[in-house]
Amino acid sequence: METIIQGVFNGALMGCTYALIALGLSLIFGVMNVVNFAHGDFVMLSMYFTFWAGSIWGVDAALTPLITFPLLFSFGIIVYYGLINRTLREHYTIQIAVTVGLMTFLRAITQLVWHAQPRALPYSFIQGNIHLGGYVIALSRLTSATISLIIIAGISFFLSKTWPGRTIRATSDDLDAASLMGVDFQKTYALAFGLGSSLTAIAGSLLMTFQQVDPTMGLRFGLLSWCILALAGLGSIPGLLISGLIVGVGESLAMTFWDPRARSLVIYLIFILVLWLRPRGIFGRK
Amino acid sequence: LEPLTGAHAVFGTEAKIGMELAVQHINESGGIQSLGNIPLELVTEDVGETAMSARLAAESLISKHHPVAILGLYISRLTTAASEITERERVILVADALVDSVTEMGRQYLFRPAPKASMHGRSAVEFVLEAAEKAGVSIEKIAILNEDSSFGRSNAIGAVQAALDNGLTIVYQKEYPYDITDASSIVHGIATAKSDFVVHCPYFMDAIIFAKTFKELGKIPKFISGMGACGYTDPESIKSLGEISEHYSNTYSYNPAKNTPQNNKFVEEYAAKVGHIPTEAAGMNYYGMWILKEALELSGNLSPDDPLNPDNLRKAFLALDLTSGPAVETFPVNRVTFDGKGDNPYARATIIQVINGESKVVWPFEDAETECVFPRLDATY
Amino acid sequence: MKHKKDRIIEKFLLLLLLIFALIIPLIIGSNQYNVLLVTTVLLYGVMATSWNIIGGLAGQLDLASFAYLGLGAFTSGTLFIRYNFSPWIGMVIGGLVAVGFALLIGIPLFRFRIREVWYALTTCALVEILKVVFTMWEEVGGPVERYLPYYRGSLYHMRFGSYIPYYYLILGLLLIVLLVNYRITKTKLGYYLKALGEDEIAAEALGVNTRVCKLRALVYYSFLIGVAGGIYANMYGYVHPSFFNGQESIKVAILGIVGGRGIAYGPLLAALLLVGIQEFLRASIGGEVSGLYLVIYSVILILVVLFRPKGIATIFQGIYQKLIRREVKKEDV
Amino acid sequence: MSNEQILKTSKLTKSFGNLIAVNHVNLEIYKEEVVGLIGPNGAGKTTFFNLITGLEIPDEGQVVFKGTDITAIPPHKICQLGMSRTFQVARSFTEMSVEEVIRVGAYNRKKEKEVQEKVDWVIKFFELEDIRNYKCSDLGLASLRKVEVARATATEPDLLLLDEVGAGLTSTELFRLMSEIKRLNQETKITICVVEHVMQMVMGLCERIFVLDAGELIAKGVPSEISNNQRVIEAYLGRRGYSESSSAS
Amino acid sequence: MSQVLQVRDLSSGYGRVTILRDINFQIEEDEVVAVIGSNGAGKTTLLKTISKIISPFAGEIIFEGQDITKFPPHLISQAGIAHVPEGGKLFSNMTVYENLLMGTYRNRKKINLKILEEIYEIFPILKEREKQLAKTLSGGERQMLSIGRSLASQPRFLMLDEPSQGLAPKLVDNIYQKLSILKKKGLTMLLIEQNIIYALKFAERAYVLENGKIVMQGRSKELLNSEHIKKHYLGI
Ligand SMILES: Nc1ncnc2c1ncn2[C@@H]1O[C@H](COP(=O)(O)OP(=O)(O)OP(=O)(O)O)[C@@H](O)[C@H]1O
Ligand SMILES: Nc1ncnc2c1ncn2[C@@H]1O[C@H](COP(=O)(O)OP(=O)(O)OP(=O)(O)O)[C@@H](O)[C@H]1O
Ligand SMILES: [Mg+2]
Ligand SMILES: [Mg+2]
Repeated sequence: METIIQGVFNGALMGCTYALIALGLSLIFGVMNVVNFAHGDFVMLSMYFTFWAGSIWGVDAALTPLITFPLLFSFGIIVYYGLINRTLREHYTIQIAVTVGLMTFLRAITQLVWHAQPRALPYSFIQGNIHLGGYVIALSRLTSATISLIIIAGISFFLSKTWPGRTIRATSDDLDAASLMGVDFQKTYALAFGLGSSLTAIAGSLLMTFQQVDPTMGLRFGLLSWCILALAGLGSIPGLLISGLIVGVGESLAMTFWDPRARSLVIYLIFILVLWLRPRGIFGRK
Repeated sequence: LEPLTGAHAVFGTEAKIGMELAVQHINESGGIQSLGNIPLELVTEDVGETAMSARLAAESLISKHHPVAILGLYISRLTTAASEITERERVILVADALVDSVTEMGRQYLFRPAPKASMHGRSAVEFVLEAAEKAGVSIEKIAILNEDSSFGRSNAIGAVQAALDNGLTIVYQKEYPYDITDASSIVHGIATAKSDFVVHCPYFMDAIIFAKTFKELGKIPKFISGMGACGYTDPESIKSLGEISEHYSNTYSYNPAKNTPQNNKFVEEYAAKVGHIPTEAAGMNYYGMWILKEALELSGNLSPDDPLNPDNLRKAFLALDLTSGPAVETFPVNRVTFDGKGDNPYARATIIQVINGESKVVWPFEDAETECVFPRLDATY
Repeated sequence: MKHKKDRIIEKFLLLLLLIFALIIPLIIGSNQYNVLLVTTVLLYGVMATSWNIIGGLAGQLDLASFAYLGLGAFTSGTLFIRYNFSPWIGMVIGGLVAVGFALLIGIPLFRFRIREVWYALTTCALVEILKVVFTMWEEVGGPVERYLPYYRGSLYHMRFGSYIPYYYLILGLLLIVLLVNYRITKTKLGYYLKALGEDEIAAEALGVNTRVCKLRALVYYSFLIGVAGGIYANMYGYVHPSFFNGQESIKVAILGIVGGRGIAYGPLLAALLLVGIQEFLRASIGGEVSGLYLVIYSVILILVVLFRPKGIATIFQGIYQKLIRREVKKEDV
Repeated sequence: MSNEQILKTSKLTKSFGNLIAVNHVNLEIYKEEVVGLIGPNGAGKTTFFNLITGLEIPDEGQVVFKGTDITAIPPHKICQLGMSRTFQVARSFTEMSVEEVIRVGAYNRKKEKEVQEKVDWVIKFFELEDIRNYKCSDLGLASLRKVEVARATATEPDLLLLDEVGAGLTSTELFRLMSEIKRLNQETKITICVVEHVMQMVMGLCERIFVLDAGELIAKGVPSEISNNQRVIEAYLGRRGYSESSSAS
Repeated sequence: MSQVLQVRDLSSGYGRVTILRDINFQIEEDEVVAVIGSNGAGKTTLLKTISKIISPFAGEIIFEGQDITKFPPHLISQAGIAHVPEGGKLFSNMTVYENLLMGTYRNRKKINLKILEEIYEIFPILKEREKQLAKTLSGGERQMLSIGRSLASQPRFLMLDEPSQGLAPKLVDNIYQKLSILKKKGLTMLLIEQNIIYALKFAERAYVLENGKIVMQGRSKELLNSEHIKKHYLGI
């Protein structure tokens, strides 16, 4: 029993960060319907940028978003105008082909720059643990989860209460109508893509406080965030969070009680089942 | 032939530098004397990360350069794949892959100087037992962890054997994928099973994760003994982990601290070139190259008319019995011979422990560089 | 209506290509590396051309090709290791196992109308699932490689001392796959697939049973790749869960897309060009700077996709048509 | 027109959320006749077609086609039973040629060997020889509509449903299409049901007309009855405004 | 009176299909002009082309003396043209208030929420539904919201695409009553309507679009009495 609760705790904390990653994807897919296969590799890139900032300037992993957030944002904008923009009118498979190309590119370039060995940063100042009635909770996970929640709430606020956010939502509801209101959809798409990308910067730095990064881990994060998105359906941020928690907890319990390798199995099985039984996701609208 | 791209590129790159230095040193010392001082020439090719690419690379290298011998491949899967070609083409393969099965497939032209994986596992357990006895700590329960490659498994099998031989109780055993991203459930499991120590065969990334998780959750057993060459004590890991890496140990197929002229020279030049002391991959290939050199010398003496004939060279390898010279000076133990399978029966792993941010050889005690720290100072139960 | 002359020219060109393919090993046979390289390229050709049935014709973005390859390889390999089954039979059984699995997945998938991105992601996840399952399933897979018995040059055991026989084997399979593709496009199923690939609802209104058609496409596709898996296992001499490779499965689909969706020889062309380029780059600069060749390759891939979204095949179609037209004009004069 | 019913719906109902798109519609179509279905935008005509061709599943009610209950049967089976349709927003197979598209339809009834013959017949009938090798994406609106009718005809239906095939056509194009439809009905004895806003076409073509408004069947009868029906005038031909202005003028 | 909108030789369509052919017309200031025509005649296409949701194949569009033919869609609204699209096209997952707010987008920098009050005055029902998601509105409410949203941008020129479509007769009256308030305020409007009686009673002038071409034009009264209209549109 204790082990179960401990497992649920651990998983739930991870789940918050997963939800943050998926939120980025949700912005990209939900608004412009672009299937970004490289999203996981954006996370990977962010983790490398975190490593870079951390090792060159000695910035603590938890603080690197100050540097990596604008970096990833600009990267997202460049990718949007350079690649995605040109595929908007094409068949969706072309978008996939281009983003797969991007994925290969990112993998290759990180390998070229940072080599294949995994990289990690030393001790973050947010490490240690707290005891909570017999359960141990790692501070790094707790902080990550908290920051993820704050960011998710922040994005939620941004989307509902600010002009750019409202514009993004309006565009995702009806592109033509938004154009009629005077919305420049190119700019809005670029903003959504940039924002979706830069959220991975935060997630990346949080992950780097207790994980390492190597060039091949992108696809895993990519599939993971698609699973969460499928589970949540489009357009519901609380749904995204709950799905993130489900995936996190499922993963953690599978590792504790079954086999560490079964982790992804559980996620993918949930994913497929949800697609079969609730094609719109559990909380989705579209 | 080494993996220079893909997931294993880290080893391949280090190994390549080791080979380059060895070739440089051999040529500086006059090349192969028995063949009229001819120098060695090194050509490299990337074997990628799949068996398919490994074969392609082996075929390519052989058909382009017709080498006398091939070193490398590091990953056992790649080694096995490529060795089908080296067998067919009859090219000597000095392997640096440690998985037991590499030498169990009846390959005729394959030699592996380094200690095999199960030997690493055994050494990791035996080291803990000896150190515990020395420190007067009683130890009964063992937890065994390994990543799920054949290498990890070979190590674990060695450890299980050693544990059973020494009457230990295995209270926790887990095999996990190397790309695990969250170790807390396993760490909790170990703590719940109250195991006295852990022998663990990690890969790179998971070692870092485990070390951080042990520390973070504050559930640290009396000792965590790494087995298999990589993980806890690599320069990169130490850098990444900072002081968390303290007192972790690893088994090693190479002894960077061996105080011999040749080894010191190698370590020095390697460090100058790369920025850290040689890793195991570099070391294995350094002495591997020297062993190849000795075999060539011997072949030159044994069959002067056709020393480079693969069968003659093979004979030379089998006849080799080195107890001194540069090869032995850089080898973990002081004897290099090969049995019929291509293994070196005298090979054994050394244990390296991180002490004050540096990896020090601590076992076997007679060859130790410094005293080992046992049990861990930060053990919590 | 096509001119008779066109047909003759077409046939002549095809014959020329076939002869060329047949004599390649005679030209480069001394260099095993090159033979393996072209065999690898052909294998991707087989996979991408098979993919064309489900991905190009039926318009389902399937990312599970290596799942079927792996199943074929494991079936044939395991039968060989355990019962000394000849891979010639094993590979057919492997194909059938792949089909069984495809049906198991395809029936609910099509029933629940899972399409486009979600179909793609599901199939992508399938590969990973199989990888994990086979890693955990110690009796058949497990994390450790299982080696096939080593025979030197045994026809019965499909183990040869050279890559040339494998080359012809794969070439033969490629011809079969092309033929199957060709046959399908000329028959009811092909027309139905093409129609449902463009608009399922309109197709249904014309009496097309989309579910059954998609399933049939899936069956052909998985069977052909399953058979290829049998050869694959023998060529490499072992089986391992890493055969279930998600990244490479995506690559196969990309070849199909880049080649030109629905054009039977498009994926083959893409495989020849892109895999050829990739292997060439890897061989020529892979050893010097790690990762560089992949950078170049991915840039080429992106450029091709951006500037030829309808597929590489369209370039050749254009050239071909120009050539033919010139011929026709000459004739007219 | 015979007295044998080919299609009969009873209490057919479908709603989307609060909106009742089709509300308890009872109608019957007899063999070999040409009937019209008219009504204002959003009256539920397309939805009605969707219901009887299986694209939508009715909430309530029954569809009987040639004596078989086909309620909630999948579309391809209904087509195989002999009902075929076109779509209001042209759903064309853009990458396929005209001939290929018609072939897809023809396979519904014909075996591999006879199919080419059928395709040729349909192409000849609709005078599509000139464009038979064109890709659908290269066609103009008029040809596109014709190809849609042709491909539906190729399935050899007993009942053909045409959803606004005349929309957007010039008068000449419209008249040609009308005469083709008429000829089709006369030569092959296919029963045809058209949804159309172009009154010329409806009045000129149909023997009987049904009028839907807000999902309800408000009138049925021969053209002259319909154009004088007060409810129809109110609801469709010129609502309330019409009566006001006509009384004014 | 100055010309607000001038369209010259406009051709347009979807993909390669031409729908509109050589359209010419103009609208004067303070004028309400209707375009009528049967289903599928291309009326919606015309409005979409003016607001650049689709790009014209040929021709010119001049708004208040400025050539806007090459403008991207978002600049059309910036220029002062508002388009109430067919079927409303609301932001269905946003609230009524947010929809109206999106209407003020072009003035967002110097936003004056008083305009919303004015809109609520014209459409009091929207005030009541303020917090409701747009997708839960009834047909009439949707249409009002769509019009209100366009008004929020304080346009100088309003284009309406079948505001009465799909509405019950009572609601149609209601909508036209609201529209006449706007007309009285002096808003220049282009109205598209299938319901010819309403259109011709509301607008001062009208164009008749058939098969992508303007076949007739004139003052509403004249058109109402023309034989062509009577025969083809009124079924007399
Ligand atoms: N899938 C759907 N979901 C929600 N509402 C729908 C759906 N399909 C149709 N409707 C609504 O049902 C009503 C009837 O639509 P339908 O398309 O049947 O009308 P119609 O008579 O064909 O009109 P038109 O003459 O414009 O083609 C409309 O109000 C429409 O908005
Ligand atoms: N997105 C589209 N792609 C292709 N053709 C289209 C598209 N939208 C409309 N059409 C076609 O263009 C023609 C004109 O359509 P449009 O919507 O402009 O007519 P309308 O006069 O507004 O009719 P309605 O009274 O039904 O609103 C129609 O035949 C229609 O089928
Ligand atoms: Mg309709
Ligand atoms: Mg319209």
